Amino acid sequence: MPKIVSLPQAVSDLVRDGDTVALEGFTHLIPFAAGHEIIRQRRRDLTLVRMTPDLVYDQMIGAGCARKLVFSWGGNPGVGSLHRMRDAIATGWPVPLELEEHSHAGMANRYVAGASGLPFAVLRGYAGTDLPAHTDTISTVVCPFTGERLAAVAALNPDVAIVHAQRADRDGNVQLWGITGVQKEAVLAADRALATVEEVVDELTPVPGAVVLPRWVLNAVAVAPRGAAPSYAHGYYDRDNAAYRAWDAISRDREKFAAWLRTIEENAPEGIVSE
Amino acid sequence: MPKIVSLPQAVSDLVRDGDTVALEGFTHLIPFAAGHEIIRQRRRDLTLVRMTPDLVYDQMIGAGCARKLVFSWGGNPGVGSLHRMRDAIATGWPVPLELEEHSHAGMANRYVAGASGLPFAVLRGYAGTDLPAHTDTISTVVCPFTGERLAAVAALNPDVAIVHAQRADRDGNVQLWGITGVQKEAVLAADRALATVEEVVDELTPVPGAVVLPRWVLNAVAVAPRGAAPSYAHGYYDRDNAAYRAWDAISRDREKFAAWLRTIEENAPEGIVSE
Amino acid sequence: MTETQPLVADSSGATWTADEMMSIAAARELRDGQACFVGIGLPSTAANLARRLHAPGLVLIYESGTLDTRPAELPLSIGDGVLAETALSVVGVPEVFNYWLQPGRIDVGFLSGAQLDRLGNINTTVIGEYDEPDVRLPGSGGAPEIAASCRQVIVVMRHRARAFVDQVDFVTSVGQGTGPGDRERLGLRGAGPVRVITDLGVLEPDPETAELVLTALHPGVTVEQARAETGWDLEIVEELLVRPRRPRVSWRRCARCGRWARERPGRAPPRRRGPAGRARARALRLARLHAGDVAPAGRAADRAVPGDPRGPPRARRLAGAARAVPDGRPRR
Amino acid sequence: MTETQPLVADSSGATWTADEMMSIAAARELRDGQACFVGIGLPSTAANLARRLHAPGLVLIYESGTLDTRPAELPLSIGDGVLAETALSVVGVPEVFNYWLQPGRIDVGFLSGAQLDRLGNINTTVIGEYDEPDVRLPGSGGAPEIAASCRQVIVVMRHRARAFVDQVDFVTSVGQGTGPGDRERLGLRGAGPVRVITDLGVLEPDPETAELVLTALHPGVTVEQARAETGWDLEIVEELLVRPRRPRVSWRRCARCGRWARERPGRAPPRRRGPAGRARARALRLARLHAGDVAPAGRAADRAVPGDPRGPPRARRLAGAARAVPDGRPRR
Repeated sequence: MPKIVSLPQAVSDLVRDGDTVALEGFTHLIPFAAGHEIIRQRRRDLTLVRMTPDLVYDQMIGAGCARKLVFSWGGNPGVGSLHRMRDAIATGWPVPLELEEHSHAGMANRYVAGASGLPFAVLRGYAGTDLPAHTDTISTVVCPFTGERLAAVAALNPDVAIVHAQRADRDGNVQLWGITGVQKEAVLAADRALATVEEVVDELTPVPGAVVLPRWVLNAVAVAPRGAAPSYAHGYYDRDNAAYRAWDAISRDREKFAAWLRTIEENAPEGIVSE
Repeated sequence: MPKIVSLPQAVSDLVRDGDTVALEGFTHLIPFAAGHEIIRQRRRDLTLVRMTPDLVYDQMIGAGCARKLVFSWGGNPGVGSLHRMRDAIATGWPVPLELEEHSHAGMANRYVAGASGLPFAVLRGYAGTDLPAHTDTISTVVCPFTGERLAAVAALNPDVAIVHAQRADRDGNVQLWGITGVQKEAVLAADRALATVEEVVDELTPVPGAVVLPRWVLNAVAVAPRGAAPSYAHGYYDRDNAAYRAWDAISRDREKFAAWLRTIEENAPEGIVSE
Repeated sequence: MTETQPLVADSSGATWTADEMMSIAAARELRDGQACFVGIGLPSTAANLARRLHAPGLVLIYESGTLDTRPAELPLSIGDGVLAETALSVVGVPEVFNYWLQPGRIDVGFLSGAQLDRLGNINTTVIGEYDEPDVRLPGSGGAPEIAASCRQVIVVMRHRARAFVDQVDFVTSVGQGTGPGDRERLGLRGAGPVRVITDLGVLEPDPETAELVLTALHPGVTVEQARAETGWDLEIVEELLVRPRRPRVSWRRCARCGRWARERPGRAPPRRRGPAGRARARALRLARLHAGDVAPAGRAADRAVPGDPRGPPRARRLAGAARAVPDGRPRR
Repeated sequence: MTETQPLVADSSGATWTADEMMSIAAARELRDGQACFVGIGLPSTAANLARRLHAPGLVLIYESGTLDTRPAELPLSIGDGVLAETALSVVGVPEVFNYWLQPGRIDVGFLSGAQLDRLGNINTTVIGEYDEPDVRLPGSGGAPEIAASCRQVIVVMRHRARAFVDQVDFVTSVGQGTGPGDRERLGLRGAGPVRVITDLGVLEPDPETAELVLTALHPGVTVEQARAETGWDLEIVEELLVRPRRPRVSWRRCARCGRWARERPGRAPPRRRGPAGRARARALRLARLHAGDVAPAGRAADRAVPGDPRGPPRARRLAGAARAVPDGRPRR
């Protein structure tokens, strides 16, 4: 059963060096606060899993948390490249970064298989592309009824999944809405799961299109106001597009990045240790 | 694009003798009005597909519409057996009935595969049971990553899917809520699809937990007030449990059933031909 | 299930039917915080009774897709509207099977059947040959995957010779399959049926042979009755339990949940018309039975016949089962 | 994409950027009632422009799971909140790929890339070797399955020699693969890229060889320019189209959608601060261009060079494409 704990406590309890960690949130509700807490706690040798490793993983990679990245699209949306990720791949700075690369459809189905307790998923994909030659979690299966050959991808079962949501109730049931991405699948596929939330409320009144993560599939819930910024939380705050653009200059330069990193390491935001 | 047409028109346009037809609705929103219209139009040699062939299929089987039943649980919930189905299996009255039998998980995944454009689905199921020996749409596949053997089921792609929903807008977008079952999968898996609705409204205001079937995956929408009775439509009317109990006596006796059938054939309900 | 003949009478003259006895026994199997996959009928009664009394945090999941539902009244079907209205979340049928049942997130599943055999295999498909059945039954429903994937399965069915057979005519849902180790060979990850609750007593698989043996009897039932209604040579455990007749109480605290249950001597159950009133009356009767049935020290008060210095065998076995801590995570 | 150098000037002196030319050309490819899988940037501009002008029933589907979304302003990312707010339905990412894209329900998908080769294969993964890349690109995203499963793919990218290469360094998304018939062998059910819209003109696969050939030029662009920016020996179709310079109009009815577009001579675009104001100004500019660009008889007004009695080849080819009636049903 999840407890509502502080974010530092939750990360300390759930994320260990060497873990496979998935921070999910597709363009929306990206768990930045949790990523920064992982940076502050100096976790190392993580395998970072995420469909769209954007700024949050660029930051964690630059901070030296990751030894491997499992992903399907790595960029700063609408701005350009992830320079810390590029630097780690090209020069091994600060540590070398291994890649395991899929398509969106492949990653989504890997989470579905993981959430479903299956070792693999079947999809129409990858045929004719160069990815299978470089990614050993892509294979094929033959349909036992039609003889057709289809792509197979290995299930993803992270050690820890972390998502951000709008709110939780006091029992630790979590509710999120808007673009809901693969958060449910990531949580259900993982061995341990943490949800950060904007707020805790007495009752989760139903919201159209909402996904509910029941308390018994979460190990911890932590309050992290604005915990998805600079991405957005539908109904709470908008995306900070300027911050995404500003990241380009910060991340291009190791020294500017180091300065940014010091501010993150030295200044935990107020909200994350209360309640 | 779907047109809002009368139910007789929709059934006439979309359901042909010999078709594979799925009427779905898991305990809720069972499309009885559409089933009765198929009886009235005397369709024959249908392959009827449904996870839980309850009264609606007992009626259609008794009326001689079906040559085959694809299903996972055939009973009158809380009451007992489906006597028309039993009679057709045991004595071939009024016509012999072939069976293709699955588990709920198998049927649900067959629809998922059909909706996904895949020829089969993988699940943990059937191992050690006697069903695979009798059902040739059950097989196995081996995981290319772990070597584990898992069950495979052939995709279900009905010629026609029919569902009942609470409401549609004037463009033919359909909204249903409460227990939503496999209706979305059945519609997406089928070549043609019909939704009957309680009412047409100007705007589909969002409802928590609602499934929306977009107009472009439906061939027709027909207004059928109380079209799910004696099952229920969440927010509109309750289940008529007395009718389920009463069906037991009607269906046990071929003559009583014949009398019931005459009332259905001779009396189309008022609402289904308007708008 | 309409059979309601009285089986037990207490000192006030109130009687309990076979179904009520089974519901109570099944409710006792559920612990707070567990997730339970509920079918309609007895399992639904048992699960809701447990949730209302000793296991308020019990998570009820119905195959219609309602997660953590808290109906105020007993639902009449697995798809009753009250289940959706009171659920934490309603998901589609594919999701309930694929994301919730299949990965092994459910602690307890209830099953029943037309036939059960000595190895706990269950038949809900046909009596006789598949292609020319003597009796055509409803079929699989969710049962095969409940039997495969729940951590534990509890079977609840009337104890009758025609149902408790040496070998089922058709294996719809796998118990211990062909014997010890077969579940592992088949890749079935749950433990299978760990308890069979009948109107005569309780059967459990022998740890060595996997064969169902008699481990408890309801009061007033004899070993001979149980043997006569069992289609195989029923073995009886050495420390056979007989459930005690329950004392009459006015106020009694439930030893498991700490709640007080009130029982006024001579007060008749409320009489109301309609199914809701009947359900309420029935719930009250069951609550009284539940409260009166629980002795201060809980299970340890079960009387072992003959005595065993290690305590009742059911308690020992349950201690083993409790090691599999339910936490909602999938097993791999 | 920040390159905004003027490419075309009309008689009022207003200029159109390369990106705007491409957006307009891409918008024209979309027909009312089609379902379009939209990526951010030019495709989103094009799709929203088409929906607001000649194709009000165009269904926009974003990979973030928003179905039939109708944003009043251009979204800034594929996951912009406005997409969820104005969508008919929002589904999860697994569902959008499995239920909506994979079965072939989408008529048109837009793609772009760092490299495109003569067979329409697209690279968004690496320039150079995979393990030691010269340039690491973002990777696949949704592109491989868009390329595989949409009925038609339209590629929109700047026409530069470094991008239009003989063979891509890495096949991220399959065009015609290794040549004619390869898509069928690979089991890819969509037609692949049927049109490549660049800032110089339009390329289409030759029906015989599957190689991309030049079928149209934007006004003011020469065949030599196009050849210089293409990394293979670019063939030119016999009936090469040159898009006409567009006349100036005050009021003009769009021949496709029947709507009137207003254009006041000499009126400057509204100047407002902030991205919303800029987006509005840009939308108006594009609407003017769209309206002014459409001659009364639609495509038939495209000037064929030299003339062909059968009419413009693009019209003929489109007639073929139109046979695949979009109806949202999966293909099998």
